[in-house]
Amino acid sequence: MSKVMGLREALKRYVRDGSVLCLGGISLCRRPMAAAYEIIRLGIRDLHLIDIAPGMPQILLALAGSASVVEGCWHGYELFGHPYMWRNLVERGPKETGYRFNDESHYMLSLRFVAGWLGVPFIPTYTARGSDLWNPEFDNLWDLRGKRRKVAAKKFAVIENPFKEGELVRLLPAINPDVTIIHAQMAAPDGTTRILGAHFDDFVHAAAADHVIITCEQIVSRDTLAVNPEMNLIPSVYVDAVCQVPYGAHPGSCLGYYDYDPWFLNELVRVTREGERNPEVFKRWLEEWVLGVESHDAYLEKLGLRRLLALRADPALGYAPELPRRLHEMPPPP
Amino acid sequence: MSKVMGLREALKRYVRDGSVLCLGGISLCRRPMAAAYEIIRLGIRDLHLIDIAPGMPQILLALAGSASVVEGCWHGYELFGHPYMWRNLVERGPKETGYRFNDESHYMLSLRFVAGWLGVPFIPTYTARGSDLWNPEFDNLWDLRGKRRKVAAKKFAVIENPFKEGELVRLLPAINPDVTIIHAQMAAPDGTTRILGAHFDDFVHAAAADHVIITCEQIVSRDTLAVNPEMNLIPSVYVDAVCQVPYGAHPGSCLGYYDYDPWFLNELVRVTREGERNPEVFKRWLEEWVLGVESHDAYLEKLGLRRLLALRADPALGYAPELPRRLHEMPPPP
Amino acid sequence: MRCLHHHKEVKHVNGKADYTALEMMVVQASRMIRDGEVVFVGTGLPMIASMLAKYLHAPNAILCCEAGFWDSRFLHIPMTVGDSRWYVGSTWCAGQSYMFSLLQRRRIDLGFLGGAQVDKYGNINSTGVGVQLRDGYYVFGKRFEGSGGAADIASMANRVIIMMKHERRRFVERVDYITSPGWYVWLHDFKHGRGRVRLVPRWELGMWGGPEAVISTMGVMRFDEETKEMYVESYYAELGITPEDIKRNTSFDIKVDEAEPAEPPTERELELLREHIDPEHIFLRE
Amino acid sequence: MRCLHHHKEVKHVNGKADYTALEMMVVQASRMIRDGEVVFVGTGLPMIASMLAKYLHAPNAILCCEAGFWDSRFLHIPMTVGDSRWYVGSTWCAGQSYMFSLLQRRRIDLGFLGGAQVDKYGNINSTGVGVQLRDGYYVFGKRFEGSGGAADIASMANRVIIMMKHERRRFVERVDYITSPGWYVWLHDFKHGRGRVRLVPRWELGMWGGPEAVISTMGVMRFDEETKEMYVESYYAELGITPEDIKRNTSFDIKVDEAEPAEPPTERELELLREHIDPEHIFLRE
Repeated sequence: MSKVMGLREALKRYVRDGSVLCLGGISLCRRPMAAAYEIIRLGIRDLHLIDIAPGMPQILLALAGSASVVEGCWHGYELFGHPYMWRNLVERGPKETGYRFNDESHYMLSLRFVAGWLGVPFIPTYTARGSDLWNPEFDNLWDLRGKRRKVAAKKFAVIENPFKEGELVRLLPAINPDVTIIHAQMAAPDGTTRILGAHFDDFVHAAAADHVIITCEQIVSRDTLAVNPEMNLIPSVYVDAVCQVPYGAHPGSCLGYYDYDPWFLNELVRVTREGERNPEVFKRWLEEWVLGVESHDAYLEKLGLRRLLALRADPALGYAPELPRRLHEMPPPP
Repeated sequence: MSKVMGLREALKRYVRDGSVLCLGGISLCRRPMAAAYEIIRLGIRDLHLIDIAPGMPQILLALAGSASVVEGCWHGYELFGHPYMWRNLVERGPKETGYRFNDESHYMLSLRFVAGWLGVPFIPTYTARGSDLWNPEFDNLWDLRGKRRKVAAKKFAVIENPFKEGELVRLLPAINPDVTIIHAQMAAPDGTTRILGAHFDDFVHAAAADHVIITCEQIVSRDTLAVNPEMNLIPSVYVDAVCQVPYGAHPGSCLGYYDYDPWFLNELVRVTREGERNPEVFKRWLEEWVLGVESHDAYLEKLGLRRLLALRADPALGYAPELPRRLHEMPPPP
Repeated sequence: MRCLHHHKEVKHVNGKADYTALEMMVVQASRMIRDGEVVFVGTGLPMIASMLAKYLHAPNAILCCEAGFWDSRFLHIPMTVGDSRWYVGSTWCAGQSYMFSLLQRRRIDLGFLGGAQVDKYGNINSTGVGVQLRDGYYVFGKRFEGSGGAADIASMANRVIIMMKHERRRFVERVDYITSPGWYVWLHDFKHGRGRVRLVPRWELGMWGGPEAVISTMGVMRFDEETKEMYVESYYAELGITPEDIKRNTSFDIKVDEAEPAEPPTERELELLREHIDPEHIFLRE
Repeated sequence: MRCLHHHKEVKHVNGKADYTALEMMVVQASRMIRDGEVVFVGTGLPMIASMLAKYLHAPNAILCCEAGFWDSRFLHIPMTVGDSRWYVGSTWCAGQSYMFSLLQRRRIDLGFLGGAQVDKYGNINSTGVGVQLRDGYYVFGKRFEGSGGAADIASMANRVIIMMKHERRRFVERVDYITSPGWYVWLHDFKHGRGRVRLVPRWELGMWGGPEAVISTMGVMRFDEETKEMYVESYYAELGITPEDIKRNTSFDIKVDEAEPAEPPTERELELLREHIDPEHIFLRE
C-alpha cells in the first residue's frame, strides 16, 4: 500500500484554508521549504501555524499572506539577518493585518507536542516562570479561543498540584495539528522515515498530528530501512503521503545531502529588508522564485546544476566544508 | 572522565537499603540480571522496585527477600511458566509477608516515567478506564503515602480538564527512581549507551532516574559510538557508572549477542513451582546460582563455555536460530 | 505479555477433524484480521494468527508488540514479548511509551487479549480471583500475572478479540476483578466512597472500541448489539463440540439459538501454520 | 537561537590591544566555563567560547544545543542552531523535548543568553520594546526574534551567563518585556487580574539558577549577592574602556567601585581562536 504521491497532490489532499499546519525541522535546517513554496502557489490561506522551532518557512508563509494565526517562539534567520517585514507585520498588530503571532517558548511548544503525541489533553511545566510569556494580559488569540477549531480554550491554566499541597503548577494544552509536513533524508513507500542527525523533535511533530506528509530526498525500499531500524524516526503508521522532493529543504540544509545556500539566504534577507520600505522588492522576489515557478523541479532548474553541486555535502562530514560563508564578502554564486 | 567501574562498586555506591530501584528491559529480554544477582549477594533489602515492564529480575528480588515495595503491572515468565512462589507471596498479603505489590498497567507506568523524564510532577491519561486498576479501594501502598520517600502522596488524582468543561481527567504522579540499572549491548566510558533493537523504554527508565548504572556486553570508545550517533539511546549526562558485564542479561536474551537460556529458565520455573510446597528447593537453587557464587565471572564459569556458545546469536539475525525451544522435550543442556 | 500459553494444555477433542482446537482458534482469529490493520499482539496464538492472515488475505497488516517492534517479518516464532526474533524485518524499534501512545491516539486497529476469566460483557480478569481487602490491603485467593498492557489495550484499541480456554470457571457471570474493561463495567464511584458500585456502559466513560469476539477452545462468541451480552456465533462442530457443550461450560446463561457450525480450516491454512509459521511446533503442539 | 550576531557590528575600540572586543568577550566567557560542565549554547560567541574552554582548562565540558546535538566536536563553526556541522563527533542526536527536559531536570550546568535589553536584575528582553495592548492584542513598537529557548534556559539552567553589546538603550532600568527572567521579576499576579504587578525574587517562584554574569563589549558585570543588582566587576582597559564609559553606556545607576581592569587574552587563547576555532572568521571578523 504505497503512499507515494506528488507534493501538489499531497497538499491538495490534506491542507485546506484554515488548516492547523506544522512544518518540521529547525531554524534553517531540514525545513520543508518546497512544501511551503507549493502551499503559496496553491493559494492556501488562513493557515494556523504551529511547531516547536518556527522560522524560515513560517516567515515566508506570513509574508505571502498564507498564514493568519501563529503560535510560535521565534522568527528569524540567525546569522543571515533579522526577520525584516515580519517584524513590521507584528508591530502593526492583528487588527490591521489579520495576522496574529502568539509568543511561547521552545519548551512550552515542545511539551504541548509531547502531550499531543501521547494523546493526553494537557501537560504541566515549570518552565519560564517569571517570564512575560506567562503574562495573562498577553494573549493574541483571546478572541479565537472557544471559537476557532483547534485553538486551545485557554493559553494555559494554573492548578494546585494534587500530589503536593500548596504547589501551583501551570498546565499547557496539547497540540494536535491537522497536518505535519516533514522533510527527511529518506522514506519508504509505506511511510517509514529515516532522519539523519538530530531529529529536531520531528517525531513529536509527526506523532501529534492527524495527518503527516513526508517530503524526502530519496524514496528507498522498506527493506532498505529495515536494516538498522533503530535509525528510523517515524514509523509508517503516522504517515499519509510520501513525496520525493530532492533539495526540498533548499535554501536550508539537509544533513548528508546538502548545505544551506548562503547566496540565496543573503538575497532573501536583502529583499525583505528592502521590502520594509518598498514591498514591491519582496513581491518581485516572490514572483520570481515562488509564484512564477511552476514546480519544485522548475525551481531547481532555475537555481542551476552548478549551484546545487556547490552546496552538495561531503559524505563523510554531512555538509559542504568548502562553502564560502563570510556573508559580507561572498564570491558570486556559481 | 571515565565512569567505568566494577558492578559491585557501582551498586555499593548507588543502591542502598530502601532505594527506589528501576531495572530496565522487558520480560525476559535485556534485563540487568547480573546486577539483580549482585544486589542479592550484597544483602541489600527493602527495595522499592518500579519499572514499566517488571518480570524476571523483580520476581527474583522478591523471592530473595530484597524487595518490599513494588509498583508493577505484571510478573511472570511467559511461555516458560507461571510466577510460582511470587503469587503465593501476594496471596498471603503485605501484613504477613511485608511485601507489597501494587497493580498498575503498562501505560500507566510508562506515562509516569515519561513525566519523570520531562521533570513534570504528574501526567494525565485516558487509559484503563473501567478497570479495577483505578479502583480507589485497591491501593496497597496507602499506609506508606506521605510517609515513605518517593511513594507518591496519592495513587492518582481526578480533576476537571481546565481546557474542556465537564471532562474529568485522571492524573498519575511522576516517577523518579533513585537508581535505574540498564543492561545494554554497548556503552562508552563516558556513559553514552547504544541499544540494539527495541529499546523497551529504557530511555525514559534512565532519564527519569537520579542515577543510572549501565551494565553492558562491551565497552567501546566514545568515538566508536560517535559513528551513527542516531543509534545511541542514552546520552552520557544521565549515566553515573558503566560496568562491563558480558552475558549480564543471562538467562534472558540480549539482541545481537545471545538468546535466552531455555534450560536455565525451565529450571528456574521448576524450582519455584516446587518451592511453593517446599521452599528449600528454591533456597538451594538460590544458594547454588546466586549466593554461593562469588561474582558474575564465576557464574559464567559455572554455566560453562559450551552453554554460553549454544546461546550465542547469529550476527545476521540477532538470536540463535538453532536453539532448541520445545520446552517439554528439551535435549540435555550443553 | 498477554500470555496465552495455558492453551498448550488444551487437549485435542476427538471428532472427525484432523486439526486441533488450538489450530482452529488460530484460524478463526486470523480470518478476523483485515488487510492494512495495525494489530497489537502479545506472545502466542494471536501472533501466529496474524502471520497467517499476512500470508493470506491481509498481506499489509502490521504486527506490532508492546515491547516496541513495528511491522516485524519474523522468521521464527517469538516466545517472549521482547524476543529478538521480533527484530527481523522491523522498521521501527521503540518502547512502551511509544506503542501505548498509539493506543491512546486511537491508532491501533485491533488488539488481542487473553485472561483467566471473562464475563458476559467481555470484562477480563488476568489479575487474580477471590479479591478481598485484608488488613487494609487487597489480596487474592489466587493471583495471576497481572495486567501488563491488557487494561490499556482493552480500553483503547479500536476493537478487541479475546482468546480463552473454554471452561465453566473461566466464563463467569461477573469477573472477580476487572483487569480489562468490556462493554459494561462495575464501576467504583470515586465520588461516593468505598463500596459503591454501579454498572456503567463503556461509552458513558468516554471510551471507544470494545470487545468484538471471544474465540474459545469450543467456538466463537460475539456480543449482542443491543444488550452487549455474549452469545454463541459458531461452535467447532468438526471437533465434536455442540452448542450444549458450550452452554455447559459457561457459568452464565449464554444464547446459542443462532449458533452455527464454524467454518473449518482450509488445507492451505493448516499447511501454512504447520510448515511455515510454527514449524518448531512451539505453540501448536498438542 | 539566542542570536548574538549583532556583535559583528561591534567596532574595535582603539586602545593598546591587538585583539578586538569580540575576542575579549569570548575569552572572558571561556574562562567562566568549568571542566565537566554541560553547556547549553546557541549559535555564535558562546559556542566559540566553549570550544576555547575545551582546548584549555575544560576538556570535558560538553557542548549541546537546543536542536539536539550532544557533545559535538565540530570541525567548522556552525552558523545556525541545527547546522550539520554540529553532527561531527556528536554522541547523541535528539530534539528539543529531550534537550529542554534536561533543563527542567536541572541537568544543564550553564546556559548562555543574549538579547536586546538587559536590566539591573538580569532580566532579558529578546521579544520586543514598546510593548502595549492595542485593540486587545499585544504589539510592540519594535519587534525582535522572540524567546526561542531563552526563557527556558534563563529559568532552568543552573547558571546563566549573558553576552550583550554594551549600549545605553540596551542596559536599562527595567526591560520592556521579560523574555528571560533574572533575579527579580515584575510579576503579573494571576489572582488579582489585569495590571497588578509586583517585584518578586526568583526563588520565591520556586526557581533555581539565575544569571551569574553579563559579559558586554565593555566589561564583565556580576550581581550583588545581597541586592541582586548588577555591578561592574572588570572593564576592558586594554581596549581603552574605563569604568566611566560603562556608567555612561548604562541607563541605570551601576556600581563601578570595585571594578578592575580585565585580565587580557593570552597569546595562546588568541591563537586558538583565530587559527583553530574560527579560522573562517565567521564570528570574529571585525
